Amino acid sequence: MSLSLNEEQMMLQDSARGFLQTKAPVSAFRELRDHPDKDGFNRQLWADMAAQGWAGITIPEQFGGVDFGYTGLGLILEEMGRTLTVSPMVSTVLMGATALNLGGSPAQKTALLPKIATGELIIPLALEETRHHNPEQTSLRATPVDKGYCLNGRKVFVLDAHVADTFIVLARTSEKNANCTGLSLFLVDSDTQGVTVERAHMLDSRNAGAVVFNDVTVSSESVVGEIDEGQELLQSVLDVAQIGLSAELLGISQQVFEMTLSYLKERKQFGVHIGSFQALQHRMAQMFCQIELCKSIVRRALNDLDAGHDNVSIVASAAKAKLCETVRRLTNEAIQLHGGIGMTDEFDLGFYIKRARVAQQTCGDYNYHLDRFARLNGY
Amino acid sequence: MSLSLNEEQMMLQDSARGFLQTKAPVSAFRELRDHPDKDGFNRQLWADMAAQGWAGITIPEQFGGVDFGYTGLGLILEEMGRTLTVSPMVSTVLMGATALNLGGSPAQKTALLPKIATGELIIPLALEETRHHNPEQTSLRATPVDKGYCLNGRKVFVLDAHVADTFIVLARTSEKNANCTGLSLFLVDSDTQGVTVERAHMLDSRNAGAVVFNDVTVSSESVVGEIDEGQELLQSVLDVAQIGLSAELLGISQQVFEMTLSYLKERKQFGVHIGSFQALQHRMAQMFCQIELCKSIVRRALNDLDAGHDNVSIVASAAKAKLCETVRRLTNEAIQLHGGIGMTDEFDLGFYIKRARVAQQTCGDYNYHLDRFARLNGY
Amino acid sequence: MLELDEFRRETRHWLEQNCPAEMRLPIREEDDDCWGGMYPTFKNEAQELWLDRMSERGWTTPAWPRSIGGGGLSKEQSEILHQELVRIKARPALLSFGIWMLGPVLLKYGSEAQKARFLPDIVRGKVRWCQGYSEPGSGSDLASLQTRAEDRGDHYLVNGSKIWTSYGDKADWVFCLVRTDNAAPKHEGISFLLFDMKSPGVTTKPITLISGKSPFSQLFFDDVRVPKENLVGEINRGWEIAKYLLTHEREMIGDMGTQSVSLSELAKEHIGLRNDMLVDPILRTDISRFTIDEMAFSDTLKRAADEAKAGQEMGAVSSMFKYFGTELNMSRFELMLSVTGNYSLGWEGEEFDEGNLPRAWLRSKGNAIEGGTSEIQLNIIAKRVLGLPSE
Amino acid sequence: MLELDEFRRETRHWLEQNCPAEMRLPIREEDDDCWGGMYPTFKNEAQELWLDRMSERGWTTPAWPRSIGGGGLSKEQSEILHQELVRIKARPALLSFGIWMLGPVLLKYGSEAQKARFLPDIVRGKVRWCQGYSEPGSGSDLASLQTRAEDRGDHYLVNGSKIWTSYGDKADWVFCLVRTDNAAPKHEGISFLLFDMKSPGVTTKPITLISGKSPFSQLFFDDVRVPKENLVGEINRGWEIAKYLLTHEREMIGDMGTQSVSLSELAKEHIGLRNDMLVDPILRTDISRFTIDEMAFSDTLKRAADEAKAGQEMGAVSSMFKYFGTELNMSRFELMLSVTGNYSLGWEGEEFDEGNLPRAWLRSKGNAIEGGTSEIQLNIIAKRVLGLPSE
Repeated sequence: MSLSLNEEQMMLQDSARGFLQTKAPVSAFRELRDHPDKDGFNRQLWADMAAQGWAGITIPEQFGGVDFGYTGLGLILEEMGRTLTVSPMVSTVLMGATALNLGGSPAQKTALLPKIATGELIIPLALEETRHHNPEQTSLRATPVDKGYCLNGRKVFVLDAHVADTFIVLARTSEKNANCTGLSLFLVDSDTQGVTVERAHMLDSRNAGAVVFNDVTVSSESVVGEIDEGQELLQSVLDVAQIGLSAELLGISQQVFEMTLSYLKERKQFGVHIGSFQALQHRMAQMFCQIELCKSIVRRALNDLDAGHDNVSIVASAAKAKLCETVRRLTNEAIQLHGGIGMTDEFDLGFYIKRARVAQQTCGDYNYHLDRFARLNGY
Repeated sequence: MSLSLNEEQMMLQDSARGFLQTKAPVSAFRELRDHPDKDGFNRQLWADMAAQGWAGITIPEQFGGVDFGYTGLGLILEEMGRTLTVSPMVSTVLMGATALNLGGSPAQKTALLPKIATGELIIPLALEETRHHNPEQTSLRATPVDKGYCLNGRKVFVLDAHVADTFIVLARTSEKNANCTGLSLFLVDSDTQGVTVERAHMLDSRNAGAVVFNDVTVSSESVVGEIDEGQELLQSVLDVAQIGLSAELLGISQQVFEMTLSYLKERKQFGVHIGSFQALQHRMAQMFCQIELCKSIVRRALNDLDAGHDNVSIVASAAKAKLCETVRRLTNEAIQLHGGIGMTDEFDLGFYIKRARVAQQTCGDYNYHLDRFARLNGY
Repeated sequence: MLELDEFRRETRHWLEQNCPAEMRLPIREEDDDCWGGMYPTFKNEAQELWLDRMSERGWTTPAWPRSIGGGGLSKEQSEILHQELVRIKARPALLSFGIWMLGPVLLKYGSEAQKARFLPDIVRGKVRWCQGYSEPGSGSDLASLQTRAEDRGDHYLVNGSKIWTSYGDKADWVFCLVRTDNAAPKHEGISFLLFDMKSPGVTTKPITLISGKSPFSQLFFDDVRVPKENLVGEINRGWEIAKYLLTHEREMIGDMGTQSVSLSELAKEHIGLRNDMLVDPILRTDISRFTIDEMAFSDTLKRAADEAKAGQEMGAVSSMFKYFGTELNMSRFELMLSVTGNYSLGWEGEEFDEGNLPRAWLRSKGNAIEGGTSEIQLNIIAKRVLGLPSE
Repeated sequence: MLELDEFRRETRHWLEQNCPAEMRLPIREEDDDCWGGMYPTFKNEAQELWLDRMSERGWTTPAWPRSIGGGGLSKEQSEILHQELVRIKARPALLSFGIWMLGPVLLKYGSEAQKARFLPDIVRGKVRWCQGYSEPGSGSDLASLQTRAEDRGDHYLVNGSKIWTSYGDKADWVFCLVRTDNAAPKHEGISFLLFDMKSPGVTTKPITLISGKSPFSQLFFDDVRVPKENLVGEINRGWEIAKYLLTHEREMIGDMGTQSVSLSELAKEHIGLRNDMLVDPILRTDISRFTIDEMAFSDTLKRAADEAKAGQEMGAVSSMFKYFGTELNMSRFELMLSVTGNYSLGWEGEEFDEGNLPRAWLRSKGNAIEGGTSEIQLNIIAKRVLGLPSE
């Protein structure tokens, strides 16, 4: 499989870039941040994005999607990183739809995937419980009751929590032992009795929140995948999530780099353009190389997903770690090279740093993935 | 206690520098390397150094030393790092004498310390058994026999092995348990029956070798410190060793930095001095800061030794780690900034890199000490 | 020595009698700080009392001469006073750019009349000063400043704008670098002026940072009339004063590197141990590396002080401290974020302590810019200390 | 497609018939490499036979035209030949700077007479070439070269010295940059000459590196007479050829970053695991970081190739690859030393494999210098790709 884009993919990239820069530029994000409403995202914009086929980009045609593959999804996320577009794309398309695609029963797929594809259904994963990503330590309990399960516990950092229609909830259904991981995934509608959502205000001004499950009863049909065997499905979903987030971080990295490059070419000090200082040139050249490496590893990871390779966990952690490392260096350097103006809220640079930080942390940060990479490689 | 040098210490520093640059400059080292003899160091020079009081610098006056303290020893080692002077200073004064000073019986001190102070006795530690510093895993066995012990095993990377008069050998005397570490230190003369020395040719052209102990019998009076309780004494000796090696690495760092700085001021390319390139200036300025930090931590560690502080293990590992990190960066940068000439054997730079590498590795490398630092701090 | 012991005893006694109990509690909120000024807002009586008592003795400025209200203490006595204040955990009686920045300038460059007029009010916190240095567009090239002061016979007419002025909206007076000769080389046409922020034509606009609200303002000067007697030092020789102040500022900012929350303790609490090692091995390594650098840096501060005492100068100390101190501070915040994980992503709400940590992290990014960028410090070290050429 | 399949079948068959078994064993020692030359030393018959058979078909230079003895293969066919050679683990029949460097230059810039005279001998390994580029004192500023070639009517008289010439002491001929116009701007007075190393006035001196013996020599030219027909391209236009060759060289050196001993396997063996993790947690992290970079770099090589095929140029590929490939190679050796610990300190003796590892580590330090320093590559990226100004 080639690591260059084919014609169809290049067309998608162009059209995504055109769409976002017209309909959802950074100024739209600023507007949203400065005038927060109850939704925290633009429903009309999301409907337009769905109409472009983006909400169903990875969903098979039989379930109403366009089945364009992960590379397509990655290209859209990359462009959204450039414009900081707020939408349920990460929570619902990258994660929710992937969980159903990979683990849903035929009935679940038939019921839910078409609604995702039209943009009607917001369906995030409710995963985290503590300050550090660690799904294996899940303690939210689902205990068997008559014809179903009863959930008790609290999830934090749930993306799009307060606008979600349905949650895919990670729960402990038995103790971990040699034969099973003891984890399971459940579909829980947000209006089910006992579900309470607490909206949180995050660094990147996006939607997230805590969800409390208090004696929440769901039917046996709500289980996604096998009971007690949720870990493997979850890891596959998370691998896709890592790679998608890496694509978004790639978009952020490129945008931040280009902003800095332009600034270095415009800004004069001591009578010359600051971009003529060799110390700054070398730093920019090194960052350029890093971005090229990032492009390649993200492209390759998306390729591997599309090809259904089985080593994808290793590549997913490699990509996330590499992108976290690069975007951190890049955003720090970008502020430093911009000087005072980069520190002001009037200038857009701060938005990228904030969004990058949240995306870095989502589903495991640099340290988590570097450690996981070693673990998966057996050392 | 002040971190600046007092007048006595400054005088020692000046006189050490003068002595070494006259009697043992780098050219002497080159001569020794190019015309290796059976000793591998200059006995006359060593006698002269002893006559300066250096061999007894930390030895109490009652045992024939000058009792100048660890700061004095550090200053000499630093200057020796600048000139790459080969002598038994590290093996015998920094390590052997320290072991006897801290753990020797009155009889052992009376018998051996005066001979060290005069330069007559070469007495290295025989410590390592594998490729990585790990005294706790010692497997050379000393088993009790009539009125003494019988040693069997092999030590590697023993400094000055083939010219040693006596070894201080780390041996396992019982299994490690809650009450004891099971390690002990023994004095073993090199001409004892069953001792075989294999000289090795090292990267830094200094003396080291393997020592095989084959049914070597020693008396009970040969135990240094308490039987089975050697670990604590050993750690104190190693703390001193780390700090002394850090001082030597500091001398190397400064010399390498100064050589590079001179080169940048002399060498012209593209019609200008290469030292005028801003990218190189910033790298030099950063390294300058690192060297200042190194000076401080070495000075402080020596101070703490002289003051008898009890947190000295933490400082010792901190100093060794910091110096290893800095000297590695510095030597790599020095070659890069010198260009091709730095790669040639004709130029002295390579000697410093090689010696630095060995000193970094001796008694635990960067990784070992960074890990130990965390361990000692309880995390 | 006996005299100093006596001084310590007396000082300790006086502080115990005069420092109100409330002024020995840790500083919790912004308004726990006392900045004085013409229209001061004291949080409570104790704050006002503490300022009055300390400034009456001149101990807000212990080393300044008695003649202008200072404490007139020797270096050793000042050090003892400092130690005794630390001992009882006393809050500073007064924070003031007048004390930190303008005072040293006036003592060195001011006329007798200026000293008599301005210094006593600084000592007593009666006038709050701000600094007019950077301009939009000047950045690291401070000497390229464009704010003009035209000679109009009995006064200067000032036009232009200053940026990054801390508490510009709360200050009574400003000390300010202005261009008084457009034809001269850029370093030779700069002068140092003082003027009242209530002068007609002065306006301020607050600056919001990526971390949220900030103490910074932009100042605008539109035909501001400044009496000629308010010129400090010689006309067109203000750059010398500016350099003097910059060195001073660098040292203050560089000091930030030595804060003392233990990262390893924080990590143990948030991340936990397994087999006595932090569960996150990468963080464990990063914390060790950072802590060693922090040790080496604080040893260097101490060594510099000890060597200065012994007459052995290190050279470019302030640039090195500014550069490395801010690097350390920024690393510390990066590590704090790693340690606290998702918690550090909260921006508002009690649950997240109103985003204090990520805000401080974002704010720290400015450290290597303000007070002379890291690049400027490295240039200074390369040129002044290492003597590298600038062809 | 059918044609290519047929070619593959035939090639495979021919190789199986013609590649001697000894030539399929891994290369162990220096003299397992075959460099040909006028006075060749073959280690064994198989080596000579293999060279003869391959060069007869022109397969030492598969893509060169048949007219001068090359293989005349298409790009696809060359690729297939390469794959089939890899499949049977065949050793290269011939190593040659003639093939890698001079050949492409002559094919592009040489006269018909020069092609006919020199290329067939290169294909067959009959003449061994070396390169005369760098000079003592020229360093990164290659165009500042001082070796002069004076026009003496029917010949040039060459005086000067070249350094860092690989196998200069073993070569039959040299291709060489010389200054033919002292008055012109430095890039415009350079020419490209070929001459016989046996010409009177040519001497060589081996260079010892910090890693020990090296293939490098310094060449000295003392009144060497070179016939005018040995000028390649136009007089004073040699810099264009030099740049062409440098790009070529960068790509070759950059490739080194993708070697494939697994560091983690080596570390497991030398350091061991505890709870399934490497006992040294810092090394574990460093290896992960390195391995990810290595993955990303090899993905980038592949992407560059794929994009080039698809007509999407990346820009300054060769500088990026040279820079990053050598960084990776140097990091790899640093890690190898950490993994092997004290073992890596041995310099001689069987026990230490004669110091192969530390010697290779030291040798790797030169990677970021030779073939254009890392600084030069970063300059190129900054200027040519990023378009940053050079005021």
